[in-house]
Amino acid sequence: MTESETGTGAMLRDLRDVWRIRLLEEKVRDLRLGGDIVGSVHLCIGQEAGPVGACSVLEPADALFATYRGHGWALARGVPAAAILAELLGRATGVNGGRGGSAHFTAPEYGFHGENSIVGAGAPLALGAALAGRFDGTGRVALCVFGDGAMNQGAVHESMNFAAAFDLPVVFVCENNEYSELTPIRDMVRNDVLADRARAYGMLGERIDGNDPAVVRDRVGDAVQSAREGGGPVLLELMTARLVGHYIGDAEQYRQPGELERLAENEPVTRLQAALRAAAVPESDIAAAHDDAAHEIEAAAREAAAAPLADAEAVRRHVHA
Amino acid sequence: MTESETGTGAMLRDLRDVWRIRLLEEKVRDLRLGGDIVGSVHLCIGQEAGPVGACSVLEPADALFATYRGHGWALARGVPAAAILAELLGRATGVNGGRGGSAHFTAPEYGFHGENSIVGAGAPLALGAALAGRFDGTGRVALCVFGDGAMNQGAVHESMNFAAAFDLPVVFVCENNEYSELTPIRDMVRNDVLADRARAYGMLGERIDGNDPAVVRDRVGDAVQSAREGGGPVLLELMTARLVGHYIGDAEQYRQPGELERLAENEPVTRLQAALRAAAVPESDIAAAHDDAAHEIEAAAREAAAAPLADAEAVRRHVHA
Amino acid sequence: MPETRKLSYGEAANAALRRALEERPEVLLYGEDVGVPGGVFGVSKGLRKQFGDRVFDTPISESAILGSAVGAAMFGRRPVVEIMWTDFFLVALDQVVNQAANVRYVSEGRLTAPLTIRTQQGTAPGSCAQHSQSLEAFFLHTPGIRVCMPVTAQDAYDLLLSAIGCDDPVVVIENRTLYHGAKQEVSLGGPVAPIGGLRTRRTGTTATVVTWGALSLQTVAAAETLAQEGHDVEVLETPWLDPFPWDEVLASVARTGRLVVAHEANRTGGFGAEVLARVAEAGIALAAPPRRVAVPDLRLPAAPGLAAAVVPGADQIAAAVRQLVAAG
Amino acid sequence: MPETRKLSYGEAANAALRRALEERPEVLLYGEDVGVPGGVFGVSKGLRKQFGDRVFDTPISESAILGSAVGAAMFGRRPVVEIMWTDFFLVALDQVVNQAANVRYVSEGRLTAPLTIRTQQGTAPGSCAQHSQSLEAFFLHTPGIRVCMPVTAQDAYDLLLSAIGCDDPVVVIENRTLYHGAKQEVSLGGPVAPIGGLRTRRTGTTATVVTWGALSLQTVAAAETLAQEGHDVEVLETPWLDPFPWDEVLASVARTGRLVVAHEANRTGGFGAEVLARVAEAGIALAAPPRRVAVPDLRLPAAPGLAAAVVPGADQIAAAVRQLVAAG
Ligand SMILES: Cc1ncc(C[n+]2csc(CCOP(=O)(O)OP(=O)(O)O)c2C)c(N)n1
Ligand SMILES: Cc1ncc(C[n+]2csc(CCOP(=O)(O)OP(=O)(O)O)c2C)c(N)n1
Ligand SMILES: [Mg+2]
Ligand SMILES: [Mg+2]
Repeated sequence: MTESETGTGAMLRDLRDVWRIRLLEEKVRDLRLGGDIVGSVHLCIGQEAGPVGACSVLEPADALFATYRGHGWALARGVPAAAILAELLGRATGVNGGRGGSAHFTAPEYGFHGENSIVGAGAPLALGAALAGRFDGTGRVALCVFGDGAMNQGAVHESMNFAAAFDLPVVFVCENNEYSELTPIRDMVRNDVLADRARAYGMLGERIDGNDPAVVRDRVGDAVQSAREGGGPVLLELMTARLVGHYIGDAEQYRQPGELERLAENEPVTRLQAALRAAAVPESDIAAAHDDAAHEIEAAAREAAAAPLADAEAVRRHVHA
Repeated sequence: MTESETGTGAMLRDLRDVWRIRLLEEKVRDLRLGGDIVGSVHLCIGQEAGPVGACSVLEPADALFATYRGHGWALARGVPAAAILAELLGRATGVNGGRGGSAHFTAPEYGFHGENSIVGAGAPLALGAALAGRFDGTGRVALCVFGDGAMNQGAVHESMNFAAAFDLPVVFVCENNEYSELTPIRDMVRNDVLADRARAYGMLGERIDGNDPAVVRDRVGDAVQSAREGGGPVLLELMTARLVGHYIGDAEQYRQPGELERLAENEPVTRLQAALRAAAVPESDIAAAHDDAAHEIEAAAREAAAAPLADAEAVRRHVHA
Repeated sequence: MPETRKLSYGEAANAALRRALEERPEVLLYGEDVGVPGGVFGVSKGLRKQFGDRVFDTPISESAILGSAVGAAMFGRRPVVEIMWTDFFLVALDQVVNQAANVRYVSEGRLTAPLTIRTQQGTAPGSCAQHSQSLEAFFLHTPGIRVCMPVTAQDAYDLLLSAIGCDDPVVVIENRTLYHGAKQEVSLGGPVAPIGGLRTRRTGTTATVVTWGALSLQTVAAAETLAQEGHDVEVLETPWLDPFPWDEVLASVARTGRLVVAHEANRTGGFGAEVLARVAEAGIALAAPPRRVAVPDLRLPAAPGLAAAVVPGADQIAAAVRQLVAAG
Repeated sequence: MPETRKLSYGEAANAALRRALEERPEVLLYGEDVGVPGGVFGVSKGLRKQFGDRVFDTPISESAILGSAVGAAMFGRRPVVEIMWTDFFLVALDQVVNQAANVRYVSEGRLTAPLTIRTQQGTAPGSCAQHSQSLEAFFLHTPGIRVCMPVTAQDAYDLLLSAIGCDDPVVVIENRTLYHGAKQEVSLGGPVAPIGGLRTRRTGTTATVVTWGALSLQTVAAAETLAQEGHDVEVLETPWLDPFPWDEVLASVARTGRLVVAHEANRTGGFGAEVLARVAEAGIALAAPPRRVAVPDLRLPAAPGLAAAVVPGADQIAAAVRQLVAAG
């Protein structure tokens, strides 16, 4: 591997990519608080390392299924920020012309096969993407993302067993941010190491540091490779945290004293910047990672805001073939 | 313990109780083949040790949830054979006046809280029975029975986690007869030791000999006691086999050569009789275990057949309060 | 001793839950985020603190939530559980349709399932297709299940208590756009009514408009506009959909000779069809063909501008009445 | 090259599956016991042997079955999956209503979900309440889903092929009492029709009877009886319920001036209501109020004697027509 893949070059790229998501989400938050975006919005601030690390090992033909907390996954997968913001703003240029909104958009042309607003419901869909790959010669791997709380949903269980029984190339990525909406996951399970559940299905499961893009890249990379080579599914539990509410407006009364401070020390931007500084990377490079991202997001926001609203004339189309 | 609880006395009683179920089911088969009973019927011939052993440790206030393959569980729980047969024959004296039929009858007054014809659907109900017991002072334990195939159903997963998270006194009894309808369970899972799944939920799981009533009594007894004392749920996997088709009429093409012969050696009647003979119990006692059961079932069949058909006048009652 | 307080719809529901928990030790209250957080819409706020273990949070396991409530109800409890959005019923509808609905019937009344399922539904700006459906028709096609849709704060209180008191499984369909609306005078502590009934929002002779859910408010607004045009419309709101007040509805339609049904569910197969069908079966002579005002047969788009183009409001309801009047 | 063979309904469905698998490499066929055992009703017999891995058994995991089919369809496959009983949809309806139905709409047609879901439903002697429901109304209230109910062996072949060829998600609702009936002449190998259409079982001027599912056969029998009494009934069978042949049905009712709808689903909220509603909305003048023949609003009891008291047949259909004629 070259230095740019493993060393400070990779870290700088990761930092930029983390910033891209962070700034996109901050922009979304501003637009939501300002009333330009309406409705329920779920930000992934603090959880950016997962999408950044995981999407870097996916091939174009691979499939990615995310949740309502999916803006970051879409962006990391290559969906343009302007198209995402336009979607949330209900513009004609939104990825789905405003039909999907914040929580249910899809961009298959970028290998992003959709957010899903039903907890756990993406897992069965991912099985199908993997199954199709068995017949279409693409060698497709399906990456399926969901939260800690989703592990208690029947559909996720059925999907893990189904994938394992049939050796389907599915990588299950559980983003464990320790909360399901307003409820701590530890109160909803006896054993809160969710990766342990993989054994029930006879597949590999691993809990990893989900706030380090390099760790995520490495472990997801191995899982994707193993799945692609016929090893079947893998479950990865990415330990992470959202630094914001479940949705915009969440009063976050469930937080422990000092919790947000503790989380702030471990969040991806802080950690990457500290690591880069420890490696004596120039401050200007560190700043550039932010500024490049900021430039992109600002431009995207302008582009999205300038786009026309979605055309209500066409609203009845595409119900059927 | 007295000899009658542990020694040949208990074995003789178990043999009689196994025969009661066996002969009930043979009677049902005859009536079905003769056209007196109509519709789909699922026999538990070969699986009698489970209900015989498990029901012997339940208290009257405990709850029992079974499946469509539930005649044996109902009988072992104390539902009179005549009421079961009458139900299958559509008689007014059937446990549910013919409304439930073979696959969906319920007899709460005997602590039998119903068969269920939706795979896995009894597990959530059992949670509720256990939950109610937490508030009503009964110390109720809920015993929930389902098959190997049901382990892959979402509702069962949700129920195991729910019970474990809240320490609910539920004993999950998985009757692993190695087939789900016409499909071998081993082809539908990667790890076919289903008891291993308990660990995913942080609860105890054990695979046991499900064809020996004494083993079942012992292990279910411990599980019930632990649950009653606040230890939470347990999963027991009872290894057993049905000696007949999934339903009456099943051509059983999925059987391997020699399979039925092998199973016959291990079925409860054969094993209990051999053990009794090895313990030098007189043949007359062994025969009496059969004859007592046969006498009961024959009388029950006569009683059921003599009962009036269910009254169609009342068919619209009880939809609502 | 009845007292009157100013409460929002959500607060009124909270008051009903509190009263039920106080008066009936057999009531349990649970669901996702229902306990410690007090509900994502705040409806169960403070109840965990007051009632302890009888109020609790659950895993995201709708089958377990619903099924455990059915089971607990079979054993003498009166569980009140929440399905956060009606759309989420679809991962666990079995426990309602195949389980709860059958308990009483199959056991010939020896077992019952007096559970209450609170949910909320409907369109709201920005909600996606998976969070916008109105699915009352599914429950109304399931014999054995009772269904209501509170609209006022008083409803939110009264209907919920009636539901909890009912010995059948009841689905109480609230509406998230109403939870935090203006406070209204709510009479608390009075006798709990049996389920059923209707509310005549306005009497009139020109036409009968039957409506339920949040669209009731739009219907009243439409009726006011129409009144200024000289059309006196009878607005029958049916907070209880099962049992449905057929006698009253048919009598009104017979009187006015014109019928509009307005609901937020998709048109085809919505419960509006049942209302039109019963009126037709009753042989009531109409001055003009009846009309339905409903969401057209599509998935609901998230963008407010798109949704506004397909979700009916007062204008569409008024227009439907005007067309009826013009037609005969 | 079309050929004609004598096949049962189940065999005809088998022939359709075989042809689809032969002609379209993108077809996959799976479900519980569908592969090696050939289906619990024998409908997929021999196909695993012939087509290998494209035909397979699954765990008892309806969410995984349906969802994987939606996902595979999004990626160019044409999965044909089985839900063994329509009642079992209820553990996994989310994957139909919240997932499959939204794929095309939300993506503005860039993603599609051309899957076919085979199921079977209806009453049969001895079946319990959890195995007897007719739930077409649920799908017909779900925009984006197509629905058909084959009745003849030719239907079982034709409709299934049309469904597989359709670019929308289609639910094909078969009927287990028909699978092993008498063999009928079935024309195989002809062109695959687009979805939709109706079948006029009999023309007549006295009344229009609209019907679907197994009750069609009872309706034809009733019509024959009625013909002997001098009442010539027009029997419109609608094997396709979505799209529904509204124009033809409304035209027939306008001609005859009398309407009966017969279905095996529960009365309230059944799709019969939609037919009555559309006829009313169309302002068609009727000689007598329309009628529905349906299962009353109850759970279905298992005992054949009890079920027979509530499941309608030819007698009830004929009686409904006679009452219409008597009424005006
Ligand atoms: C089937 C279903 N049940 C409930 C909800 C409501 N809901 C939305 S997000 C959420 C919490 C999910 O928690 P988790 O899986 O940990 O994901 P996170 O939001 O933390 O990313 C819940 C309960 C839903 N959307 N779908
Ligand atoms: C949700 C659901 N899916 C499918 C079925 C059809 N079905 C009935 S029994 C059965 C097999 C169950 O196998 P298992 O759990 O091993 O129990 P067994 O019959 O062997 O006792 C199936 C698939 C059903 N009744 N319910
Ligand atoms: Mg979480
Ligand atoms: Mg089995």
